[in-house]
Amino acid sequence: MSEETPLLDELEKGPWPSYVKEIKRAAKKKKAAKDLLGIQELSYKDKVTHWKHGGIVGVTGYGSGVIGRYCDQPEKFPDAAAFHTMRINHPAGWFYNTKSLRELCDIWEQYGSGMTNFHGSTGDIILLGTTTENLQPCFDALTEKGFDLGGSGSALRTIAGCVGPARCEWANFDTLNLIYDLTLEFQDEIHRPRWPYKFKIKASGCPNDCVAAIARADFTIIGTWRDNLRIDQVAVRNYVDHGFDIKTLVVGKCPTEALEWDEGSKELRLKADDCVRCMHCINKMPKAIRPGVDSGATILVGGKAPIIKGAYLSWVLVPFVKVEPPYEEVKDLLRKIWDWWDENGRTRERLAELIERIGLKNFLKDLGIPPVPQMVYKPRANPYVYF
Amino acid sequence: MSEETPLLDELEKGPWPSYVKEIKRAAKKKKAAKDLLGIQELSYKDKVTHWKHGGIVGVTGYGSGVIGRYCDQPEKFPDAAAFHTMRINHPAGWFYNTKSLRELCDIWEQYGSGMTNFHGSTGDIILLGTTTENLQPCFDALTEKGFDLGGSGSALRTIAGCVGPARCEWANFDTLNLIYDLTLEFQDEIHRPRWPYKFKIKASGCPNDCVAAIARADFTIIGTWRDNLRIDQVAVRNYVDHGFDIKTLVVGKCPTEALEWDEGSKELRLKADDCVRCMHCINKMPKAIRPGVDSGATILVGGKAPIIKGAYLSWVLVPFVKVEPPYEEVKDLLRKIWDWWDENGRTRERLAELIERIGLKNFLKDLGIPPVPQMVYKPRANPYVYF
Amino acid sequence: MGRTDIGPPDYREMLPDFIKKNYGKWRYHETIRPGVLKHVSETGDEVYTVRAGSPRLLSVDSIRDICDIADRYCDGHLRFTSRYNIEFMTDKKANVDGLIEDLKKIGLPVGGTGNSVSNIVHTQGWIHCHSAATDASGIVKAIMDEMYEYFTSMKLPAYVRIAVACCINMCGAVHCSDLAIVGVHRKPPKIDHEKVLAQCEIPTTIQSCPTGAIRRHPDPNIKSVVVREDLCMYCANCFTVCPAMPLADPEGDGVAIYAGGKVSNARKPPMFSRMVVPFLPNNPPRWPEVVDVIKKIVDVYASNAKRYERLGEWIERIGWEKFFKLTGIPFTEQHIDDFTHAVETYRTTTQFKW
Amino acid sequence: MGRTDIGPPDYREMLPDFIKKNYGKWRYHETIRPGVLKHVSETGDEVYTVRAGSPRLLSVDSIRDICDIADRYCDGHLRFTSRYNIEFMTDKKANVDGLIEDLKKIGLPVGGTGNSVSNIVHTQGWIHCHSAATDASGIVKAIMDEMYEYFTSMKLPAYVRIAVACCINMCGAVHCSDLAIVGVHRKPPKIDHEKVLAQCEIPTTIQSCPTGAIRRHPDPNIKSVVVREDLCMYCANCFTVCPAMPLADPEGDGVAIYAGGKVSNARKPPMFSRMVVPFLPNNPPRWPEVVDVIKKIVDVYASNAKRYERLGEWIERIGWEKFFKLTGIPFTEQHIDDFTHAVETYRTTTQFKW
Amino acid sequence: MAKATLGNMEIEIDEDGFIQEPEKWNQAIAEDLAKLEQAYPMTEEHWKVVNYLRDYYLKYEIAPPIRMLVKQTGFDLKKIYQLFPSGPAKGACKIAGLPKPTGCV
Amino acid sequence: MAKATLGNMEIEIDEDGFIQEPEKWNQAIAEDLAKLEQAYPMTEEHWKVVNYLRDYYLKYEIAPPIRMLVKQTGFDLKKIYQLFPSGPAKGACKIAGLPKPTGCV
Ligand code: SRM
Ligand code: SRM
Ligand code: SRM
Ligand code: SRM
Ligand code: SF4
Ligand code: SF4
Ligand code: SF4
Ligand code: SF4
Ligand code: SF4
Ligand code: SF4
Ligand code: SF4
Ligand code: SF4
Repeated sequence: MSEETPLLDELEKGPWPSYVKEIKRAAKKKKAAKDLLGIQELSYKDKVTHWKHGGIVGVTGYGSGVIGRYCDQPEKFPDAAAFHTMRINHPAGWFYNTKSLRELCDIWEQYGSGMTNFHGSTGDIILLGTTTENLQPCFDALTEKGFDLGGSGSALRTIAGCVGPARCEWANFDTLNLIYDLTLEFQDEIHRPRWPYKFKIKASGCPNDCVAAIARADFTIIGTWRDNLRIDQVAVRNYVDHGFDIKTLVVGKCPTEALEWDEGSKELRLKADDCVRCMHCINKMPKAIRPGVDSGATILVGGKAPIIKGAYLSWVLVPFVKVEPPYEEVKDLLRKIWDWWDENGRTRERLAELIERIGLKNFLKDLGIPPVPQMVYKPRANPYVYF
Repeated sequence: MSEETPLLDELEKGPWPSYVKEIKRAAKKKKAAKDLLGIQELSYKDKVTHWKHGGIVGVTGYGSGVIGRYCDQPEKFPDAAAFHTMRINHPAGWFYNTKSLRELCDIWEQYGSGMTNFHGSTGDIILLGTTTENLQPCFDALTEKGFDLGGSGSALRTIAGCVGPARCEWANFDTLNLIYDLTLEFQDEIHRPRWPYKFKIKASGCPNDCVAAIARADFTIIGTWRDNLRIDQVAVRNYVDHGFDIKTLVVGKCPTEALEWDEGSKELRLKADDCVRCMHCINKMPKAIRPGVDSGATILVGGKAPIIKGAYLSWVLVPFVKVEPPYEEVKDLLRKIWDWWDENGRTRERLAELIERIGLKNFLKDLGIPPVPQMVYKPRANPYVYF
Repeated sequence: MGRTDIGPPDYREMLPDFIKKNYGKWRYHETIRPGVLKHVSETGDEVYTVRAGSPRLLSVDSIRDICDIADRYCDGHLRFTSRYNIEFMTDKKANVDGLIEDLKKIGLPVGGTGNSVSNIVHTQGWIHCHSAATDASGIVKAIMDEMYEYFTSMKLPAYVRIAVACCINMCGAVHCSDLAIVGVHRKPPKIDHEKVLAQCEIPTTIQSCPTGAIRRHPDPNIKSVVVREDLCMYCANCFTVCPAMPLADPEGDGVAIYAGGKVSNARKPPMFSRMVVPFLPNNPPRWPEVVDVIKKIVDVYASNAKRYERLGEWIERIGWEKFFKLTGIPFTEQHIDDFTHAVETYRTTTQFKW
Repeated sequence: MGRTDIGPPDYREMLPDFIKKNYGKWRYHETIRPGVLKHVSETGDEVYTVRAGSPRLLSVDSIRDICDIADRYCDGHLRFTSRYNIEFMTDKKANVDGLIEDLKKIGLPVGGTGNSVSNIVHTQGWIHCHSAATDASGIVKAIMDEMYEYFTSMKLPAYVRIAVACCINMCGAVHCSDLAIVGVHRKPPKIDHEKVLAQCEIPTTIQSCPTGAIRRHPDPNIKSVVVREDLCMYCANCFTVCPAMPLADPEGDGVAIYAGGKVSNARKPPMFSRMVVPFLPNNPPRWPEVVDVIKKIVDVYASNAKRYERLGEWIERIGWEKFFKLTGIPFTEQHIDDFTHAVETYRTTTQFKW
Repeated sequence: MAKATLGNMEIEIDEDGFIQEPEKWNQAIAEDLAKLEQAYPMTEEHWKVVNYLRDYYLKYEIAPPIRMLVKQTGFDLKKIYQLFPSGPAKGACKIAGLPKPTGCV
Repeated sequence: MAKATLGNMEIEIDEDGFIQEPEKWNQAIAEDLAKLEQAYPMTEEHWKVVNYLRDYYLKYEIAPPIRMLVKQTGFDLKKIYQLFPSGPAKGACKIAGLPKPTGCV
């Protein structure tokens, strides 16, 4: 094959770090990466993908964790003819020590293309491109160093959470510990697909939702608090004295008009009942306003991308739950939901779609969860009611 | 039958005028009204209706205008065994002279039960309760005095409009003239059902929509203007000087923040581009603020009650149209819509349901109306696009 | 055979002269007291309108009484409003007091303007309709007796529009009212198999069901239909097209209450009303449970909403969870939508009140 | 065979000591310059985080370079963010400048904090996916080259989050981004009837179609399916379950652009992104048409929105009609929804701008 | 249920005169019904409409939409009202022995 | 397309070793496939799973959900992985001659 990549070369220019440079760097050592470059250049020329559909490969004892992939031009690109990816479950919070990272690099240099995604958009470390033969030895080497595969297929997917208490003042529960604990508890569900379709769990420590859990997880855990947010009036005054336009930028932007700025006493007043814990005032005045202390999480369900019935955002299922080890309440709820979904769901029917088909009311009834107005923006408008 | 009506008698008490008293008053002269009273008392006792389903009766040459009705206890209530209603097309704006009204009363005392609805909720005068035999002579007497039947069945229904220019300063077009003109133009469509289902037209002179057109008409005409609303600053100041809290009650309630109150110059400023003509500021300061002068109407389509697919509010089809005699633009559009609906609609499918089924996009294409963002609150979120 | 297709009388013949003269020339209006409007024309003319409540169901004799009053004060003209109220117009301010006096004599209250509870838009009910799951006029009377004070004053934060429909066909357009009472069934249709063939089009009947609950009778010899009762939500749409499938039932029938709708485009766009009470029994003649809920909501609204804030605008601002809390109305599974666009009502945010 | 089900490494082993010590004790933070956060603990400790952009596609050698830097300044620890950025943490303020200097040397820009354009969440594209209607990494690179200044500064009104997905499976969760680029097909699947039986489950294939466009082949001898092309909207869901139905096509494929989504619950609830451009051709290597639209929108937003107003919040405030006017992007029939909840997008009010 | 003598037969009808025993319908019954609906004597044109209605109903179990009736008979609505002054639903359908049109009235 | 010798027959397979000529499938082929999937020698228990998959597929044209497989064979998922270390999809379905499971991976 031609070694020239005039189209891709264009993407070496410009200030943003270039992925083309990365492939070229790997290509120096690994033929598979070199072929990857060639395939990509060909796609840029042809304007179509050159990867074939599907591929079902894996490691012994698991039904998931590897995405099989074959090139449609194996003769031209023999070293990337099989180019499977391995999804490696990341450590909670995506923290690493360099020792582990280097070990990972070494293994991947040995068994794979030397190319990675840090990270995949579910949160896994994606090791990009290896052969069927290398899968098992690579896996064995990885587990040796403490890494395991993440989820794929109709399984529980790798669970992700925000940086939380590790480096954020707003975490209402320990996101890292929770997702690590759940990940260990549900290894079987992650590695051995058994359900109608995929299932995703994500946890954010507060309503800022820094892992976009509400949009991307069937089961969404978002930190919140039950008491009132805490205001340090001295610190508030400090902001104002430094020219911060508190009326426009905070009071005026509170979605429920829960704040009042008393120009006279220079105090920020909270109508506690009206606060919906949106985080805005806290976000903008982190030195002066903090979440409450009776903290826990709201559990929402149903988030997903458009296939088949359209995209869903997760919606409130349990307004408040304490999130503390051993997290039995969360685990029980998960198991109940899985049973229900597995029992009622059609193939490739995500939780949200099933609930929509069968009715939220029936889902609640079957799960034994009492209906509360917090689950909906508003009651029904239509009169089509089952009694 | 027993003449006692202990349950209904309860409804003669209380300050609000009593419909029971009305029936009793009619019952003094008309046996049918007396039986009506008996039937109603029986329903109050049994907690079910005693009217049978349907009934198809009418006058010669018409397919609509009469609702046939039979009692399910004809032996008990022979004088209301047949108890049809006649829908009489009201004069535009529901204005009457007493001469006409008295003539109507005389006719109905002769041929009917002497009970009426002023008015039905579509807008007709409802003459409540007569026999099959009396229909034709009653109709003949009515037309003699200048009254005609309104619509029923799968026909164009009686068209209604707000009081408009007759007694309202905000009418952006002549609602009375328009609906009278359309009513005359479409007599055939009103009297001879021909479509998949009913079709309703309502016209309000401004966005206050005093005939609830947007909720109740397949074709909704609502007055609006294209230039800027007019502010009389002297009159504004007069409101403010009399203690009117213009900032809270007007500026603060403008949905698009289009108004600003300049405390210094005591002027109310309009960001004309941002005004969405909601009427609020005009409503609250009628002496100071008025609609613009380049007036016309927005045409919306699709309003209806819940059967079958759910309730719909009308939505914008034509953002602006001049509404001036001979109203050709409106009439052409109506005819085009009817043709399209008649051609594509299933039985008992209202316009909105058909458009939803076939797609607004296709409706626009077939009608030759270019898409504009004013038709939607927001563009699609899903990626399921036909090209 | 008489004339046909003459259409309604020309409205111009129905207008009093002082309206004709100022037609389209109105400059502004004031509400000089509850129920009395003053419209001022560019010509300088003034017209006074006295608005009177009406039971809508009127005997011809009462109409004649009304005509007498119009003859006395209004040059022999009058009009009705889109909410069944009767408007007496005069260009003489001096007539107003007499008008009100005379209306009182015939039992008609004056009011319904501005921030009041105006007349209730409603429908036939047991007075005339085969479809009715409740009565309309009786409920209206019972509610308006309680709302009387809100009709004759203007002390509410904003308009409160009430509507009653005796079945979910919703002839009263209750789907966009501040407060809506709607008759509902709670039992599936009872099919009279004998009559189906003679009275019903089977395909139409099957197609009429929004939930697909109706099938052909499994026995091909029986030309009729069957209903899957677990799919039936008692909408009665089948009954509308097939008289052999009645649903009315003394125990099953009653009313639901919806709230928070509006029609005007003022401030917020028009909104649908939403369920607040899924079911209350039919309790004629005065439906006390229904009246209580309506009173309760209006009172809580009156004492909590901001000025010029419609019921639905207020609820949207405070949130439905707070509405249920403040009114003490229980939230039930029926409140949760499960029809076509249900998913759009699910709360896809952590923003809510406790 | 190695061990199984050991799960990921314990995160506690991955935390630097100064994080462990202050775990859960953070008091507040400041952004001391673009790309540099300072977190202050209840214990009085301070931690500085330097955030660097990453192309996500990293060679192992580059990871080693990154490790070198972490060893030099960060006690041998680092983390990645939920948007692929790399965070270098140190408890020594003095380290910050050196860190930034060294990152520059290996070509990694510092920024992505606060009111910036952060890194683009994206997917595999032509690098690895059979489903791709466009490439991801190339578009990302082309856009970020243009957005560089917005990445390294914080001068936007609020966060601008961009995502790219190479097909409408939307692995990049573009459906809630401020700006979303998504690969789309525009031609129906080409069915390889020979292969359907061996490669596809026919019932699954039929069921996969959101619009019911797929039927069994009319010839019962041919065990395959046919597609009603007028019903097909090219979603490729059939291809996902049936490899014998590819859709990729150089002319048919390209990208659509969506805007105005958000995920956080701050101020407004999360929102979906909405279509702003239905189709732009694939024009590798730099997709200039796509980059132009993105630039245009960001610029218009930057100069028109209020402070702390996300793109979608801004559009909601000014109205979509004004958005189209300001950006000059044409409104087309494709913008009008016609899927399941389409009717909820119709404008049921007379409130709009000219 | 009331009975009427139509086509020399005792036959059940409802209050509006629609026959309740559809299987008994025949031409003689139709002619007698036509008398009540001012559509007598029945011409070829009358029969064209009635036959179309009847055939359509037997085939599809529903009455045709007016649009179809007009298209298929070639008669416009005015003409149909001339033939059946009480209209297609109350007049022609009744004569053709169809179930009483319901629904939206 | 590649060929393999399975059950003494030349048979087309895809890259993952799934047979592409489903009509040719027989027990010998299955046994040969089982060798490649560490499921050899095939016991009665193996056959129970394979036969269930195959019968289900022939009847419904789809592979059964895992839930059904577990219920109907009486084997829990752990057991199935013991029998077929590469799992029900890659292992058992391949041996049973089903199309390669697709979709969500
Ligand atoms: C007479 C009538 C029109 C007619 O043709 O009959 C009418 C007449 C006027 N309406 Fe209306 N409206 C009339 C039904 C309506 C309706 C329809 C309905 O109630 O079913 C609406 C929509 C209600 C809704 O949104 O659900 C309606 C929404 C308004 C509004 C907007 C109110 C709001 O803030 O939402 C105004 C403006 C205002 O009063 O501030 C208004 C204003 C007016 C004004 C002030 C217009 C004017 O300048 O003359 C008239 C006197 C108002 C008053 O009652 O104080 N009119 N008005 C109707 C009287 C009904 C009645 O007897 O109570
Ligand atoms: C008389 C009236 C109620 C009243 O007391 O005022 C009325 C009475 C009936 N309506 Fe209505 N509708 C009346 C205005 C309405 C309105 C309001 C309007 O027109 O502004 C609506 C809501 C708007 C709409 O059309 O969507 C309305 C929506 C319905 C529906 C549901 C239609 C839908 O598409 O959802 C039905 C059911 C049907 O058509 O089969 C219906 C059906 C009926 C029937 C014919 C019952 C039936 O199922 O066949 C009722 C006859 C009652 C009787 O025996 O007197 N009626 N109906 C109103 C007509 C009076 C008039 O001509 O002035
Ligand atoms: C590091 C990271 C979490 C992680 O576990 O990796 C993170 C970290 C912080 N986020 Fe975040 N957010 C991170 C992804 C997100 C996401 C998810 C995403 O972008 O896909 C969101 C939701 C975005 C959306 O709504 O579409 C997110 C919405 C926020 C918000 C709300 C912004 C808003 O007004 O809508 C805040 C509060 C603020 O900055 O005012 C916030 C605030 C913060 C703070 C200030 C929290 C704290 O006190 O430490 C952190 C530094 C913010 C900064 O970048 O200036 N973080 N944050 C993620 C960095 C991503 C990146 O590299 O750019
Ligand atoms: C690798 C990854 C993209 C990336 O480059 O980061 C990815 C890649 C694929 N996704 Fe995904 N998805 C990836 C995260 C997501 C996400 C984001 C998330 O998990 O937060 C989503 C949206 C959230 C959701 O699940 O709804 C996502 C929604 C989908 C969908 C649509 C699912 C739906 O219900 O709408 C499909 C289609 C399917 O399942 O058949 C899909 C299917 C696929 C497949 C397997 C293609 C297919 O049709 O079979 C892709 C394999 C690509 C390849 O060859 O490498 N992928 N996919 C992400 C996983 C990496 C990781 O493990 O960290
Ligand atoms: S989601 Fe909240 S707790 Fe988690 S990192 Fe973001 S701001 Fe902090
Ligand atoms: S957290 Fe949000 S809702 Fe609560 S007071 Fe602050 S800005 Fe208002
Ligand atoms: S709709 Fe407007 S023009 Fe008509 S009466 Fe009401 S306020 Fe006046
Ligand atoms: S009419 Fe409505 S939108 Fe326009 S300025 Fe007045 S209040 Fe604002
Ligand atoms: S609402 Fe129902 S019951 Fe009442 S009049 Fe209309 S159709 Fe009849
Ligand atoms: S009542 Fe409604 S849901 Fe029940 S069978 Fe009849 S049409 Fe269907
Ligand atoms: S978005 Fe589509 S093309 Fe891109 S990785 Fe996901 S499935 Fe593949
Ligand atoms: S591409 Fe989508 S719409 Fe077209 S046939 Fe396939 S599944 Fe159906």
